[in-house]
Order: sequence, then structure tokens, then C-alpha cells
Amino acid sequence: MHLILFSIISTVLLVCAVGVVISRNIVHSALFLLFALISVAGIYLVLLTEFLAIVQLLIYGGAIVIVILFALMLTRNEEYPRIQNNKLWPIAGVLAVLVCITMSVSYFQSGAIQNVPNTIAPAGVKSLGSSLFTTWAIPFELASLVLLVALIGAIVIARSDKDGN
Amino acid sequence: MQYFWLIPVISFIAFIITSLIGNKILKQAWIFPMLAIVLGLGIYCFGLTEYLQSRFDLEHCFRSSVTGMVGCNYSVEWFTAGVRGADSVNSFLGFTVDPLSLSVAGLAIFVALMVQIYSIGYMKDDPRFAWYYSVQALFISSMILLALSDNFLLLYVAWELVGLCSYLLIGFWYEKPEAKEAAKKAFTVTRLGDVGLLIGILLIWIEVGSFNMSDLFTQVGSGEIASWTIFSISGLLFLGAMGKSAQFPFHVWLPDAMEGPTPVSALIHAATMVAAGVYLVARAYPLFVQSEAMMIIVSCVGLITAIGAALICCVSVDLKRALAYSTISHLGLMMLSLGAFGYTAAILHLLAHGFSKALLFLGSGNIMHSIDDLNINRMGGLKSVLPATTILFCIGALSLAGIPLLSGFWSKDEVIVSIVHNRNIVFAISSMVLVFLSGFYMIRLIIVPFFGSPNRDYSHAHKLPFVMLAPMGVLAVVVVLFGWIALYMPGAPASFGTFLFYSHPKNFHLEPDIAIITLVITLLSFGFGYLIYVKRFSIFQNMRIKARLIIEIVENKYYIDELYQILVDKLVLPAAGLVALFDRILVNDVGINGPGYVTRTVGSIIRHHITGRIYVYLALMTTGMIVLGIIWLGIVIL
Amino acid sequence: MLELIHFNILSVLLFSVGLYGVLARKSAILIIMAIELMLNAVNINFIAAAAFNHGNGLFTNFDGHILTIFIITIAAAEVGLALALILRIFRNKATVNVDSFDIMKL
Amino acid sequence: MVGDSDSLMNELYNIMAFVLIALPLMAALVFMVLPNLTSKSYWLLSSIISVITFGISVFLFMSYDTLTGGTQFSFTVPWLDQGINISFGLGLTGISASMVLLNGIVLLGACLISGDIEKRGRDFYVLLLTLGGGVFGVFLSSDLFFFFLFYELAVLPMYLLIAVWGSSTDFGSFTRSKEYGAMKLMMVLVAASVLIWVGIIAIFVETYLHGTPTFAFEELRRLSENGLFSVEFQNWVFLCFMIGFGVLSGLWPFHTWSPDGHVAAPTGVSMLHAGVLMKLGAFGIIQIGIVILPLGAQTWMPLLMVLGIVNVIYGAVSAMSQTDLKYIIGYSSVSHMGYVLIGAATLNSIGISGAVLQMFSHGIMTALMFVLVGAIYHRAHTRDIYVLNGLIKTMPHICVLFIIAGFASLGLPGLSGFIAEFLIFLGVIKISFWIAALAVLGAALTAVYILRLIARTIVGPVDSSLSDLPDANIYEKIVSVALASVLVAVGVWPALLLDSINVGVATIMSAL
Repeated sequence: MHLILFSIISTVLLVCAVGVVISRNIVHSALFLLFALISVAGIYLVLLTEFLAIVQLLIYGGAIVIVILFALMLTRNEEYPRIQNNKLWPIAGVLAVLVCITMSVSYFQSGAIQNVPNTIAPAGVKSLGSSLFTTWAIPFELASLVLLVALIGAIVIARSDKDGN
Repeated sequence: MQYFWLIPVISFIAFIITSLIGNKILKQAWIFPMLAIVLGLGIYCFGLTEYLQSRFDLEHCFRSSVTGMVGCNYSVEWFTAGVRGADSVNSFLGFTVDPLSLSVAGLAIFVALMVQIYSIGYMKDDPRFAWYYSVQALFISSMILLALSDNFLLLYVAWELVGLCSYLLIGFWYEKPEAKEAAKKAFTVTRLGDVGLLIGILLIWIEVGSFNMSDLFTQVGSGEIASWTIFSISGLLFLGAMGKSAQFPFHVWLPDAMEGPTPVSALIHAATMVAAGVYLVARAYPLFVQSEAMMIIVSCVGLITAIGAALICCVSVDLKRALAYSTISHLGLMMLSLGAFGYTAAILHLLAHGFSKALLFLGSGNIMHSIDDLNINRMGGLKSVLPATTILFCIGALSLAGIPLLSGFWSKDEVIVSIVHNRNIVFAISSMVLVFLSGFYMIRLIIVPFFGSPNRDYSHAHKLPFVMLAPMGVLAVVVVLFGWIALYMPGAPASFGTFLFYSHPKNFHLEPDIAIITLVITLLSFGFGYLIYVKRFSIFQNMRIKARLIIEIVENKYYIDELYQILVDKLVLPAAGLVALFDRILVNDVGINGPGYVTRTVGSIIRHHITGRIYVYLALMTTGMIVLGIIWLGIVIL
Repeated sequence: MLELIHFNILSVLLFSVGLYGVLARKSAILIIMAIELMLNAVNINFIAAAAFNHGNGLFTNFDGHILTIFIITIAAAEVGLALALILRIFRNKATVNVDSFDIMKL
Repeated sequence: MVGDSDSLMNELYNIMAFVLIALPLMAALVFMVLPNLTSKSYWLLSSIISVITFGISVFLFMSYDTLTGGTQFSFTVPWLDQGINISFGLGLTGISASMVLLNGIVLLGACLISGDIEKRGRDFYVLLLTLGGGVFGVFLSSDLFFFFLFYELAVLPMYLLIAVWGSSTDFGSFTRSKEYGAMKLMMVLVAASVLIWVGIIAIFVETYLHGTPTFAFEELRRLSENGLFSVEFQNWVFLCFMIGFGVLSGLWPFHTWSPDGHVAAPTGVSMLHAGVLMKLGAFGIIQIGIVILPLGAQTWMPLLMVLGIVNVIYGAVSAMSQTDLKYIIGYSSVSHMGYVLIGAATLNSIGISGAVLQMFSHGIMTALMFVLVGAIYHRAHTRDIYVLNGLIKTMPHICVLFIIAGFASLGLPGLSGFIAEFLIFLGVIKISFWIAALAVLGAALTAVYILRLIARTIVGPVDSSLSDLPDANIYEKIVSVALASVLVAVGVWPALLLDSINVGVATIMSAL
């Protein structure tokens, strides 16, 4: 049952992901990305991690894709339909395949996954929360600082320099 | 005698003063050098008297067991290098007073004084009058130092300094290309000989452990030094002597050196500096006599030089150059004499030749001063224009030709005696040929310029000032009287043979048969010259045409200069050019720039991967990752 | 039966697709999207590893989840900044084609 | 109070060596923060500084007690002592006394002569003083780490000094730009200093492994005497030192940076370059290589001697066919530094003291030559000896001094070069007759190219285009006369320097 669900979701995920990288129209790419990210949330659900699935939907599906669409809108020009692969794309394909092979082989070769239990346990949101706010409290606060800096940085960078020019 | 060191020092001070302020007192610039040399002569005379009158019981004086002469040594330390006491070299500023140094120093001081007086007249209109006198003072200083020094290092110092003065004075009129080339040639050629001298001195130090001459002679005398070493040391020293005394094949610089002012030729290139080589051989005589082979080499070099130069002198048309060749010839004769164990004879000839040749050069200076020309074929009949000069010149020339009672006669006779006694018949006959040749060229130099009919108009001839004639007169008196010291005079402290000798005193004695033979040969040569140049016998003119080739070779100085020129032009300079090219092309452009070029080329090839496009960097990064992954996998699998 | 290795392989495939997108496409925005895919691949890996890493159904260790949360956070920040940069560049160059961003060349 | 002022004087006396290094470096720093003054005022200030350093170097030289010997004016401050033991140590030995004096003289001369620098005056004097301070540091350091630090400090300013204030020359068949000269000099010297640094680190590691980590000379020397360094170790480390330091002394075949550097460098920099910088290498070989690695020295000295004699002959022959004044002097420097290398390679006290004396003498002589060549170039705007002629008519002062320098170069007795070369010959002939013979021949070859130079440019008929050039200005006169008098003084009375050099050499010999 889980396996079937997993197969369906991961097929959708991979198809959407391929759609993102080969679609000629960039807006289609963005939509494919949205579906791909939602599929990832599905994977999380398969892994019984519902909290992260929700976070995934909210942040990726909600925020990031929207931001990307905004960016697309702001940088819209007539060359979008013509944006093609660059000259390196065959090499890129080869490299991607190579990475895929190397990493897969590594997974099969490494002994790290031999001794894990083959059942999935649900992660309780409560214990996750307590871990996040006790053991990981300082990194968590730092992450918020990073977000703040990124926010300010994004504003500073993106703002049109009326006073500069 | 212990004040002898003052002589060079005073002259050196005069040199400094004159070169500093000389141009401010231009016409009076002669005062300080002259003062120095007069003082020097005073000190010298005082010391000489002291030496002659002493019973040699003075402090610092002792009789050398090797040379047999009494020498007085005075020295102070100059410098020490290296670890004191263990492995070091000590050198001393020391001088020795013995008959040899007294003779040569006396010659130098006396001739220098005469030449300096003469120069007041000769050089008076020269814009570099002061410079002339200051270099003269430096020369005297170093020449006296050369004669007095008691160790080889100091001798070498003085040796190079006289070479420097010679260089500066040959190039005195340095605007003339010939003068500057001649100066360069003189210094370079003598310097080549000095390479030998310096190596010889180094070898002496290795063998003896000091530069001191008497140390060396003691060790040589005691037979501690291998004969091969003695041969090589004396050979190397002789190389230096050959360079300085213009012996074949180093003789080429001396004729060109006549580009300098004539008084300089008289002092440096006739009487004193060129005799330094002979002096060096005489100085190191205890070394030379230990090596029979070396003595033969010395004689042979002397003989070849003497005959070769005499032949050139017979055809030379430039008065000063002819005199220069005559000087070379006489220096060769002195070497020959030294090689034939005629030690005393050689030194006596050195002195007699010095006085006479100085007189001759000053005579040619008079001619130069009056008519500004030195080609003897353009003169003739000068006796009516320059009567005093004619007489003085004749005295000098006849003395060198070996006319009895003049000083040259005594010394030459002694030289011939020692050659005849100590060398084989070839040398004896050659020396007779030499006597003939020297008689012939001297009579030629008398007849052609001074007698016969004038070949040019002398109406513009300058008058000679008294200041030029007076020193020549004094020199002439010396030339006439000097030879008599060879003989034992009642009342005199010693004859020259008992004053200056090697190993044991030996009075001179005239050997009548040899004296008569040489005299006859000389007179024959005079007659021969008379027939050619006065009677102008046609038979000789024909001979001249017949022997054209030979004469041409002699007139061109056996093409030795050309040979050297070719050697330098075709061998040395191209070789140097090749080395420079090698340096620039191979060492620099290939060796140094090469790696740089390779680095740059490789860099400019591989920098093309820097396209500035992010995906290229990422692709490379990914490749690297894959490679690392594969390596990791390889490690894990294996 | 669902095993960890399935998730690993899914993650590898997703990562490779993302990598292809980053390397092959010209549009800067598309590259960012591909990067998001790669990040998600990593996230899947983390979560999967965490989900299978338990003792008898009890979690002792939330590191995988926590890291994913951080990655999502950083991804949000990164996208914001990256898009700001792209906007900036677009304003200067009127294009988002990375072929024209080659001023890093010497 | 008397006691206080006495102790103050004592204090000052003890840190004199430090003051000598610090003064020019501090001055350079101060110049950097000073407001923009004119080039002339920077020149004035740095001249004052160099007069003071000259005074201190004379003081140090005079106060070096030759009876006590050893290292005097020691001054040590620990710097990094946790397990590494680097200390900032200074000290004056018999050899460095004369080298410090040399640098004092040449730095003063170089400052005085550079009054005509207009472009970026402040930067020029900052770099010049840094260079001078660095050289003082090298001569005075008693710690390998700081030795190397100062060594680099002395080398690096050279690049900018040549590249910015130098001159490019077109020789017809090839050109040498100032950038090229500077770049080559820098590249070669830095590559060489890598070798030195490798050697220094190797020595340190060796001491570290034996539990006595140190960079200090005295300590290293003691360890070496106790047999810490094996023969194999000494052999390869000394080879590093020999080549690394040798390159700085113009060791064949790594010498071409030197003539090209001279051709490009401005006058004052040329003086320091040939006068002092090239001495650093030989100083390193003598003071560090031989003392710390005596066995390695014994292994490699035959090679160094052969390379040295190649330097002598090769440099002289190359100089013979050069047409540019600076090239001739540059190659003559290569030739003369060959004598220094030979002298060091003799490993006997006479040869080494000759080498040190030659370093001094050549430093002064070549500085003098560059002053004069710079003056000629400044006036005639060419250095081609086929264009220049009869200069003595128009520039008697410059030319007479040039002739003196030339004769010092060809080893005329009475000038310092002779004694130095003679001592080297003596040292060499104890080792090999033929090397000595070649060395003497090299001196004769020197005569050939010096006389050729004099005959071509100085004497002879004068060209009309050169007939109205002015003679030396007052600074050139002061500097050149002072340098020439040093040449004469040392030549006439070499004991002036030899006394302290002998003491220094004795220390070195005791290490062998």
C-alpha cells in the first residue's frame, strides 16, 4: 500500500521535475515546480512526517513559488520563450547521469543503510518541537537572524537606486 | 738610509698637492714635484754616502749569504688577513737598501730630475701642464718604491703603479685617437705579462709563506724548493718582466708608447720603467740561477728581442720609434747578459743605457720642439740649425754604439765578455751581429737627420730654451764620465764590480781581444753606414731593391702587430660577442625567460576554461565531485 | 515493502534532474528553480533517513527533521536574495540569460 | 644622576643595532602617514635619516671591539616562544660590522643622489628607506627567521623601485623595458628565496625533531657543533642555500637578472642593488651556510668554486662585447661577485676575509660607477659607448672619478679592489693552482673591458653634440668623491677593515 502510494507520488514528482528543467516556457516550468514541490510534501506524508509536509506546502508551495512568479513577472521580457538550453547541455546531461550513477552505486555500496529498521515510525510534532527549542535553540535563533539579514539584503539589493543615479 | 721611505712619500704628497691645486698655479705646477725630487735626491745622496762609508755594522744590515751583498731592511706591518697566528697572510711595507736598489733608484731619481727640468721648457705651453707634473711625481714615487721594495707584494704594487703612470702619460694627449689606443695597448699588454708575475708571487707565497725576497732566496739557496717549482716561479716572474721590458712577443706596446710626450719617453719608456723587467730578473737572480733551463730561456728571449728590434730600428723612419726599437734591442741585450750570468754587466748596461737613451730622447724632443716633425727622411742637415743638440745627440748615440771611453763602451764590452765566456758560439756570433747592427742604426740616426743636405726649410725652427739644454748637458757629462766607475779608481771606495755583484765581487777588466773585435765591428758598421747614407753607393741601392721582400717584412715589424690585431679582431672579440650572445639568447631568453614563457603559454591556454559563465564553473565542480566520488568508491570497493 | 533505499534513489534522481537543470539552462530564474529541486532532493534524503532511524518506533534523534527545517529556512532566504540579485542584474542588463553574466572572466 | 645618564647611555648603546634597523623603517612608516609634502622635502628628510643611519653604522663599526670578537651589541626579544622559539635577535659580528658600514655609506649615497626624483617622491623614499632598513636587518639579524624576513623586506621594494622609477631601453636587436627588468629580478630572487626558506624550515624542523626547536644562529651553531645535522642533511640543505643565496650574488647561470635589473633601475636603486643587495647572498653563504652547515659546505665548495670562476671569466668576457655602460658594469659586477664566491668557497681564512673585503670594495666601487653612469645618462640621455666619446673634455670630474673606479675594478694596487682580489687569489691558490691562475687571468680580462670603456667613452675626440654638457652637480660630487676616497683609504690601509673582518672570519673558521 505504502509502496504503491510512494510509486505514484514519486513518479509525479519526477515527471514534474523533468518538466521543470526541460519545459520551453518558463511559466510552465514554474507551475511544474509547484507540482513537484507539492509531490515532495506527499513524499513527506508517506514518511509519516506531516508537520514537515505542511511546512513544505506553506513555504515552498506558498511562498517560494509565488516569489519566483513575481520575479518572472518583474523580469518579463520578450526573450523568455526563446530561452534555451546553453551549449553545454549534452555535457550537463552526461554529468547528471554520472552523478546519478555514482551516488546510486555509493548507496548500494556503503554499509550505512544495511542495519536500519525497515519500518517507518511517525515523528511526533511535540517531541520535534521540544528538540527544536532545547537542543537546537541557538541555531534556530541564528536561522531567524539569517532570515532577517536576507530580508534586508534582498531589499537593499533589489531596491532601485534613485539616489545613486 | 732608514729615511729612504721618505723619497716615495714626498713625491706622492707632491702628486696629491699638484693634482688638487695644480690647475690654479698652472705655470708653476712644476714646483712641488721638483721640490720633492730635489729633496729625494738629497736623501738619496745622504743615504748612499752612509751606505758606502758604513762598515756594514749598522742595525738592520746584514750580508746576504746568497747574493753576497750587504742589504739593509726596514719594514713595518701593512696588513694581516685571516686568523692571526693560525692561517693568515702578513704583508709588510718594507724597503731594502742594497747596491742593486741603490743603482736603480739612483738612475730613476737622477734622470727624473733632469727630465723634469727639461719638461719645464718642453711642456710649458701645454694646457695640462699641471697634470703632467702630478703624474710625473706619482711615477717617481712608484718607481722608487719599485726599486726599494723588499717584498714581492710591494714590488707588484709599485709595478702596477708605474704601469698606471705609463698608461696615463702615453695617453697624455688623449684627444688623439693614436694616443689613447697606444695607452690602452701598453696597459693591456703589460697586464698580460703581469698575470704571470702575480701568479708567480702567489706561488712564492705558497712555497715560502711570505712575500719577503730574502726569505725566498734563503730557501732557494738551501735547496728546499723543488727545481720544477723554481723553474715555474722564475718563468712566471719572467713573464712579468717580459711584459714590462717589452721583450718579444710582448714588445709591441713600446713603439706605440712614443705617442706620449717626449720627456715621458725619455724617463719612462727608455731609462726607468722599461728597465723594471730587467731589474726584476736581477732582483730574483738567486732564483733564476738555480734553473739552468730558465737562464737559457732568458738569454734566448733576450737575443731574439735584441736582434729583431735592432733590425727594425735600421729601417724605421720615425726618429722616436727608431729609438724605441733601439731601447727594446738594448733591453734584450740586458736580458741576454743576465741569462749569460753577466749580472753586473747587465746592471751597468742598464744604467749606461738609461743615461744615454734619456739623452737621445731629449735630443729627439729638441728636434720635435723645433721643427715639429720626427720623420728622419724629412730632416737632414740639422747640425746647422741645432748645433748643441747635434753634439749631445752624438754623445748619446756613440755611447750606445760602444765607442770607447763613453759609458756605453764599458758596459757593452762587459756584456759581450760574459756572453762569450758563458754561452756558446751561436750566442757569441749573434752578439757580434748585434754590435754591428747597433753601430749601424746609431750612425744612421746621426747621419740622416743631422748631416747631409737639408730636406726642408728650417727657417721656422723654434729656438731651444736654456732650461732644455742644461739638463741634457748634465746628462751628457754623466754619459761621458759614468763608464769609468766600472774600473777601479784610486781614491774611490769601490769599483762597480765590487759594489754590485752576484755571489762574489769581481773587478772589471778589459779583455783586449774582445774589445778590439767589437770596436772593429762597430767601426765597420760606421763605415757601412757612411757608404750607404753619405756616399749613397748604388750597390746598396740595388741591394735594397733585391732584398725588397725582406726589408718590407722588417719595415712592417714582421707583421706581429697585424697578427695580434687579427687575433684580437677575429678571435677574441668575436668570441666575446659569442659569449654575450650566448648569454642573451641561451642563458637569458631560453634559460630565464623560457620557464616564464612556458608558464604564460600554459596559463593562457588553460585560462580559456575561465569563461565567466557560472554553469561552466558548476560543470567543472560537478566533474570534480564525480571524480572524488569515484575515487572514494574505488577505495571502498577495493 | 518500502525501504530507505527507495527514498535514496528517488532523492538521487531528483538531485540529478535538478543538477541537469542548473547546468543546462540559460535562464537564471530557471536555475534557481532547479536548485530548489536539488534542495528538495536533499530534504527527502534527510527525512527518509530520520524516519527510518528509530529504535522500536521511538525517536531518539530529530536531527534529520531539524536539518530539513533549517534547509527550508535557508532556501527561503536564498531564493529571496537570489531573486533580488537577478532583479538587479536584469535592471542593469535587461536580460536574465546567464550567458551574458560573464564579467567574472579576466 | 650621573649614574642615571650613564645607564641611559648604556641602554642606548645596547639597542644601537635595533635603532639602526628601526630608524629607516619607522621613517618609511611616518612618511606614509605624513601629509603630502613635495618630493624635495621627502628627499631632504630621507637624506637626514640616512645621514643618521650612516653615523650609527660608522659608530657600530668603530665600536666593534676586535679584541673581544664574537657577537656584540646583542639584542634579543622573544617573539614566539611556545615550542617554536623565534626571537627577534640582533647582533654585530666582525663580518657584519663592515657590511653595515658598507650599507650605511651606500644608502647615504643613494639618498643624496636621488634628489632629482620628481614622480611620486614619497613612495620612492618610503621604498628606498624600507630597502635600506631591510638590508641593515639582514646584516644584523642573529635569528634565521628574522634574517629571512628582512631579506624579503630588502628584496621586495626593488620591484616597485625599478618598475615605477626605472627606464626602458631599446638596444636595436632587442629591448629591455623597466617592467621586464623588474619582473625578472623579482621572479628570480623570489624563486631563489623559496630555496632559502626551504633550507631554513628544514633546519628548524631538524632541530624541532630533536627537541630543541630554534632559529637562533648561536644555538644552531652549537647544535651543529654537537653533530645534530647529519652529513646527508647538510648536503642537501647547503645546496639549497648555495643556490638560493648564490642567485642573489649573481651565480652563473642565474645571473641575468642582475645586468637587466641595472639597465632598468634608476641610479640610486642601481647603487643599492649592486652595492649592497648582491652582497646579501654572499653574506648568507658565509655567515649562515658555512657556519651552520660546515660539512655541507665542504661537499659543495668545489662546485661553488668552479661556478665562481665561470662567473669571473664569463662575466668579464660578456662585458667585453657590451655596448651599454650599465650592461658593462652589470656584467663586471657578475664577474666581481664571482671572486666573492670563489673566496667563500676556499673555506680558508684568507680566502674568506678576501671575499668579505671584496664585498665591501665592490660595493663601494660599483656604487661609485653607478653614480657616475647615472650622471652621464642624465646629461647625455644615452649610455651607448659608441655614441658617447671624449667626455673628459666636458665632464672632467665625472670622468676622472670614473677612471678611478675603473682602475679599482681592474685591481690596481692602491685601490681597495686589489687587496681583496689578492687575498682571494692567495686563498684559492692554497686549493688549486689552476683556479687561481684563471682568477688572475680574469683580472686581466677586466683590464681589457675597462680600458676599452675608457678609451671609447672618456678619452678621444669629443663629439659636438656632447660638447656642452654640464659637469657633476654638488651632490654627485660629494657622493662620488666620498666613495672614491673610501676606495683609496681601504686600498692604502686595508687594516682598517681587515682587523674586524679577521675577527669575524676567525669565528667562522672555528665552525669548520
